[in-house]
Amino acid sequence: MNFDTGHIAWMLVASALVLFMTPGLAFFYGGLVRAKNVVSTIMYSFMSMAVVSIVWILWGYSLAFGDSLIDIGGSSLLGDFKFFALSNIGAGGEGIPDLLFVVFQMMFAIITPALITGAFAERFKFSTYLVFLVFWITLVYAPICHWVWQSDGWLFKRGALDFAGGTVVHLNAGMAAVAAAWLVGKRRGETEGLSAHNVPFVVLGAAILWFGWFGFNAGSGLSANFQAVNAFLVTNTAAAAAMLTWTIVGYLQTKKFSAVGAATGAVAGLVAITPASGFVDASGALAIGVTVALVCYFSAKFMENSKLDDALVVFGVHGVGGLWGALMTGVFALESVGGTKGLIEGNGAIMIEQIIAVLATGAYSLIATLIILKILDVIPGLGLQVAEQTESAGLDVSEHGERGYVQDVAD
Amino acid sequence: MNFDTGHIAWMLVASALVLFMTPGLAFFYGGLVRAKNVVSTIMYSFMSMAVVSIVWILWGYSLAFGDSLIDIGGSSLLGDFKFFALSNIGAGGEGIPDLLFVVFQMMFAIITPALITGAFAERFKFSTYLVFLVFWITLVYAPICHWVWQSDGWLFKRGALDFAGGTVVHLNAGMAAVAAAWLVGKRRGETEGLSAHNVPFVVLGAAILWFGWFGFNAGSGLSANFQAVNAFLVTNTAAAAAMLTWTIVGYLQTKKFSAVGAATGAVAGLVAITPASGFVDASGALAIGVTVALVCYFSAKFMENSKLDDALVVFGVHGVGGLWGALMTGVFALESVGGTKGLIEGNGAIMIEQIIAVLATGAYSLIATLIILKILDVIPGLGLQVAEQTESAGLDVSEHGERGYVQDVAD
Amino acid sequence: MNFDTGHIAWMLVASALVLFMTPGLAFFYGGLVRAKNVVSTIMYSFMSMAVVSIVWILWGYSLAFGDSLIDIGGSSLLGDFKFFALSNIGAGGEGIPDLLFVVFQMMFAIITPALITGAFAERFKFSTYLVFLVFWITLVYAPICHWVWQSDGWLFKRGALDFAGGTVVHLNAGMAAVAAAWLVGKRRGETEGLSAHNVPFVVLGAAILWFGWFGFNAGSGLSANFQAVNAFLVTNTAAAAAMLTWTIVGYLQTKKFSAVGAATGAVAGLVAITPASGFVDASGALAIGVTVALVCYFSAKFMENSKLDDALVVFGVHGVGGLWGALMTGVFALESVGGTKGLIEGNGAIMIEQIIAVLATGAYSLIATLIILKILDVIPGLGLQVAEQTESAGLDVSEHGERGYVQDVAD
Amino acid sequence: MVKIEAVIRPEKVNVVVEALEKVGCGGFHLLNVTGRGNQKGIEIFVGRGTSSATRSSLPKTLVVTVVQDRDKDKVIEALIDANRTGEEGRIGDGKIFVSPVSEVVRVRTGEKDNKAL
Amino acid sequence: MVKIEAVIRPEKVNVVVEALEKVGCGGFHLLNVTGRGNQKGIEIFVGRGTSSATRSSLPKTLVVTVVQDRDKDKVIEALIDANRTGEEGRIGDGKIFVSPVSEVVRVRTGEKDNKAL
Amino acid sequence: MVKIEAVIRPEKVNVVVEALEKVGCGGFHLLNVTGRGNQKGIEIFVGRGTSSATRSSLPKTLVVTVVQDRDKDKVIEALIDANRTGEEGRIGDGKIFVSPVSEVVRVRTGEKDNKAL
Ligand SMILES: Nc1ncnc2c1ncn2[C@@H]1O[C@H](COP(=O)(O)OP(=O)(O)O)[C@@H](O)[C@H]1O
Ligand SMILES: Nc1ncnc2c1ncn2[C@@H]1O[C@H](COP(=O)(O)OP(=O)(O)O)[C@@H](O)[C@H]1O
Ligand SMILES: Nc1ncnc2c1ncn2[C@@H]1O[C@H](COP(=O)(O)OP(=O)(O)O)[C@@H](O)[C@H]1O
Repeated sequence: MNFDTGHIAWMLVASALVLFMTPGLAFFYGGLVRAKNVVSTIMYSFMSMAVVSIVWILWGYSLAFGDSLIDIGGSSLLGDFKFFALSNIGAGGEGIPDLLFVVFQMMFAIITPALITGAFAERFKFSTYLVFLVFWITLVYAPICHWVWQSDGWLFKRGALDFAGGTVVHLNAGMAAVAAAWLVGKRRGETEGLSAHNVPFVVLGAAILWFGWFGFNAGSGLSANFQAVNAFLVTNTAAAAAMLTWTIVGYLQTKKFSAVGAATGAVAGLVAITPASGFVDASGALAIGVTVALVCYFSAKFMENSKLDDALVVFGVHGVGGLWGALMTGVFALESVGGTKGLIEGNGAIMIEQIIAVLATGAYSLIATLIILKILDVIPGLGLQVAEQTESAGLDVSEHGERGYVQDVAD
Repeated sequence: MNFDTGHIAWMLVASALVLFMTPGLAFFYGGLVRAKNVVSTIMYSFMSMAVVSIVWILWGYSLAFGDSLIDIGGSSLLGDFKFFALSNIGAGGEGIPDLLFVVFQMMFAIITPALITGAFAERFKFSTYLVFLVFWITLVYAPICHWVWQSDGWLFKRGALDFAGGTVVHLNAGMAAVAAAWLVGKRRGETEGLSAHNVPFVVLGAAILWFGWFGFNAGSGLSANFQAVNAFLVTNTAAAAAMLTWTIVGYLQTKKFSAVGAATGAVAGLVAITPASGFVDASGALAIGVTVALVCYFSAKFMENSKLDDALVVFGVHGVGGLWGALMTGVFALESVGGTKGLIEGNGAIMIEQIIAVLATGAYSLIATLIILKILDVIPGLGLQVAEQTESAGLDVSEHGERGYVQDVAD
Repeated sequence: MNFDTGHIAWMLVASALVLFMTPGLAFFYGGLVRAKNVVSTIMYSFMSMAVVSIVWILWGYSLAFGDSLIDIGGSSLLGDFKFFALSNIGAGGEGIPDLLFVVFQMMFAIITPALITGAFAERFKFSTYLVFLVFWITLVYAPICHWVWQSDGWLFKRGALDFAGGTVVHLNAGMAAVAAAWLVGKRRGETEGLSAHNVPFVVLGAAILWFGWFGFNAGSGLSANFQAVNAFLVTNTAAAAAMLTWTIVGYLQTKKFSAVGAATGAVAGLVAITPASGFVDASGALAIGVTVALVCYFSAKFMENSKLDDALVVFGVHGVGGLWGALMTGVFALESVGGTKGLIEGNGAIMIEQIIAVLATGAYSLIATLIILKILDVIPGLGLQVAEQTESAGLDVSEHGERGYVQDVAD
Repeated sequence: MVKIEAVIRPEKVNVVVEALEKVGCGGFHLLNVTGRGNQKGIEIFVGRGTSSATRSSLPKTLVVTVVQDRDKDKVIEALIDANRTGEEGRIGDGKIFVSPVSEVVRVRTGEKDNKAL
Repeated sequence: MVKIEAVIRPEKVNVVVEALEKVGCGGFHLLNVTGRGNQKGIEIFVGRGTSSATRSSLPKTLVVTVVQDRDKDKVIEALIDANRTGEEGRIGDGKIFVSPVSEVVRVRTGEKDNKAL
Repeated sequence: MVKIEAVIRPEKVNVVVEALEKVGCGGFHLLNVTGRGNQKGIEIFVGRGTSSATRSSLPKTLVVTVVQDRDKDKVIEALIDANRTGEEGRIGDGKIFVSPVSEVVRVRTGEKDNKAL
């Protein structure tokens, strides 16, 4: 027990910041949908705070960070129940209390499934969603988290780099989004030509995400030290570069400066820098920010005409952005920053690890999410998509008994 | 003068977080009222930041944390004027500067009267409210704060547990709300069937409250240490458990998942864990969260049909929740966490103290608030409820000369 | 390399807080304009986060804090390119890493031009604005920052006091606002009788600004120490005093309690305390808060009838408030707080320095901004004011291809 | 058949709706409008709470109901009763406009005219 | 000329707009209203998700188009087609009101009546 | 009595209100509508700023005033004057519809018809 009050102070704040990202996401997504689904969309994110907080301290943390439950040749696939209901976590720790690590990691587990909800917004049954949250954290998030971040985890052991969650959080959510959009099915009625119902909310959400992301990335070293400062800077730099790139590319293509585009660009930059934030410097961040904006912009454009109704482009932004970030981490990693050389410093081997990590986590997330949803779909009383009337009247009224906005008068 | 920069860093942030809760409350309450009163409702909370900040540094802090002015057998009832206008507060302190304690406590004094405003929303005269703020902080908040948190205070001396303000803040506000709703009278016109005019604002407010509450509770130990980490965790756990419970109970009763209900549940959980956050562990927090949601849900339901027009259910959430939290602190306190055994560890005596604290603070708050309001009611030029026309046109236009939302066109 | 984790923790948070102020400003300004320009107004602030973040790390920081490039008798007018693209900034530093200073200062550079945008809101061409941002940071902000805060800077050497940016940020933005309002020209059509289209957004913005301002001022000492605590307290005190004063004066004049007025008062108080926050105590803050509210209130009132269409009263609040704050810093500085005596402690000389600083920075900002804008006006393809049709349809639709709010139905 | 349109105070909506139902008029719709008549406008702040202007128009609600000719008078009476403030009435109590309707169709059934009401 | 006003379900707006254009009616405007008819109201929470009330009125959209007399019937038919739910229709499918218009002016050109449509 | 309804550009509201008052028409109400005529729609982004669609309808304002028959022409003229853009007019300048009103009642006093205007 050798605590540093400065580290504790920073990690308390970082945890609060990451928690705050989830309502930020609720507004980012909530602003993008039609007004009749704003409450529903916000609730998807908001409820993750309730459900995942409980699952995490009961068994989620243990599955993710416990000792090896399933072991293949010294590499672990899943944690055991050592920390079930926070047992065996005392008041000890190095630098910060172990309990603070539990808390910080909890905030990551909360936001990840919330990210997925953009894919099935405006049509997913809320009761099923509550059940989905429990299973998804247990069967998808916790294992992948274990692979990548637990010292026994098989990807961690191979040496894959993921500082703050490019694969664990973003690629994972992005692939789960594909599974969800696919199985849930398209929104009924005309969905072309829809635009964000509340642009200020979109920007508010993006701003809160940006603000909270400092905790996400600069907290991932668990210390108030130089690496945290660097992570803070590269986070801001990539967000800025991607936002600017997206805005300009959008302008070149449409002659307009879309605020939704700018916000999306910023988020794409934040996604891509996430795995890299402990390994690259500001020039790497610039490169990552500019390229991810290009890659995601054209992904998003391409997805518009796709058959998959990924309503809020979760795959296009978090899937593709997480993938790109994971690969670019391998490219731009600097020994002087995070202790590992990247491709530009001549270490080609790291790229293999990054590719393996991307393939393994992406495929697992896709398949496991498909299976979970398929099962939920056939369980009587559950099912994925709401009834047609519910959907056309808006989920707010039908599922939540509320209307987002009520005027006083002729109402 | 033996400062720890880590403690200072954390407490600066905690103070900022608690200050931020008050605008959070403004949005929570502001979203719940009718659109024609949104500015008025927001202003009640927002102005507390202006008025109480000044009162606190002039005399509020001194009355709350000064040496004993009124003393009964070694137990103090009120602070003296030793710290009037911050005199006698130098640059000293243990761990953190004494001045930082003044600041941190100020933020609590700001939000407490703002909580009350939910009871008389949509009808209380704003000019009277400004006067009320000054008297209430002076005559109600400062004394109760002194009893519970000053080392000479009579409840503190008896050993009552209130880590972050279950009695001082929430029960106090809840009982004052009863007094206010009663004396101000009901809103005129039909008030049944009213629903929140802006659900996103309600969630935004609740999210900011949750975020800020980490400062509220985890800051109340004044240190960046293990106790702060534990307080952080139990705060989050109780909020999550209560939110989930409220949502599910609401669903069982109505077949809908109310977002306003979820937000209210979260706040109820936060209220109840407040006094306990330095004394219980996560399992206590789970128990407190689940039970407070049940208790407050049915209180809120019961209050709907009550004669008291407690417009935004302040008594039901903060009064009942604060009471429940104070009692449960006595039940679930663990020696290993906060140094005091609770009922479950066999210490029945603590329950007596908790009950005394609840009765004393609740009764004093109720009676003193009644007296203050009665006097303000009869002073010529003041008075409590606005004129009928003012009320029916909405307080925004009549009292504030503003409309919350103005469309560009036919307006 | 002698880092203190507490200082680092605080400065990481302070940086995040200051960054968060810019979206806060976006909402403060966004709520004040007409609904048809809300996206445009928000985008002006939001895009500064993208553009200035990049400019700052490439050359802005170096021009501001590099060694002397232009030197007159040992006093420097501009930094050199030593830190171009963050070269020569290693992992060193005293207390905090030098890189963290780069980050913290970046956040100031982001918000300053965003402040200006209130002057030309509802009519400034967005493409020109992007170019303007680059030039203004390079040619106006960086030099003034160098003069006042770099140890070689000529105003710093003379001994002018500006703790957190009264001249560098606020007076600078306020004078640039005059230049911009003047050159861009008035909004077309009727602009009298316009009122804020979304008062809750105005309050939300002001609240975020207040919250973030704790980082702005209490972070400007770069340490988690007593001075930071004092800066935190005086910041809150001045904001509260100014908000209360503005509200009461407004009430005396109009018999209404304007929420927009309260928010503006709070901002005026925050502006004025900015330069003083490391030098005065709470009584100085009270005096500054009360007086700046009076001064700015009547400036704002006076500006209403002025020929200059400073749409959101940037000069009235930031220009006048920054000026007043800079002068009052000289008046109320206490040796015991910041090491420098002010006028009330008999040091008249400091007033001379404050006046020189105000005149020099104000005049330079006005003239340099005029020149930049004049050039941008005549460059083919750029130009300052949008076409009349664009303006009357609203900039949201015309420049950004978006509408702030879209209802589902007859839309 | 006639269309009866009444401009009323927004705060009266519930009372009016009840009055209409009591008099047997179960079909109507409501709109938010802003209007001006003898009652001019409301004072709203402009600037920063530093001065106020009388905005041109007041928020009003428009109640629209199409009724059979023979119900016209009792509906108008009900509307007057529900909207007049006090004995004397106050400026801004509203106005009622009646105009002819030549055809009504119920989409669901295709029923026409009086049957569709 | 006649004015055709149809109260429709908000979610039908796009379908109705297409139907109108198909039938050659290129001029119309739309309004948000709330209404009540046989279909009474929607359940909305009051309080804190603890109980719900049937709000008095439903969100509806009003489509207004002024057409030449000879186009009246085909427009009405198009509106019925676009709005009837299923074979049987459902309560709340809406109503159509037709009323006379005596004059139309196109502001741009000053053209009048049928030419202005 | 006649009802004059004009679909105008929202940005013209103030000008129109002034024009109406100048011509002695002190009673009217305004509504937000969206409409389509020769002027089709506005380009608005869909997706993430990656492509735009022409939304079906444009925001317009509907001005409604009921006037005595003899005032009809001067009100129409005033509306044309206030709304025509430039010499030639521009697409989207709006349209005016006139229809008969059979009865007017002032709620406050019970006054009828021309007296109630
Ligand atoms: N001639 C009119 N045409 C259309 N609407 C009108 C007319 N006159 C009044 N109104 C509407 O009726 C409302 C009430 O009218 P007002 O003249 O203020 O009432 P009162 O007759 O009681 O003084 C006005 O706000 C306006 O919306
Ligand atoms: N007499 C009426 N006058 C005005 N609007 C009406 C009238 N009757 C119905 N409406 C409008 O039409 C909508 C549909 O009417 P409703 O009676 O529910 O349909 P249905 O005839 O299919 O049962 C209502 O919500 C209301 O807005
Ligand atoms: N036949 C109509 N019925 C109802 N509203 C109409 C009709 N024609 C046009 N409008 C309304 O008038 C507005 C202006 O019409 P538009 O044809 O664009 O003008 P212009 O005749 O100057 O080209 C439209 O946006 C629509 O709201």
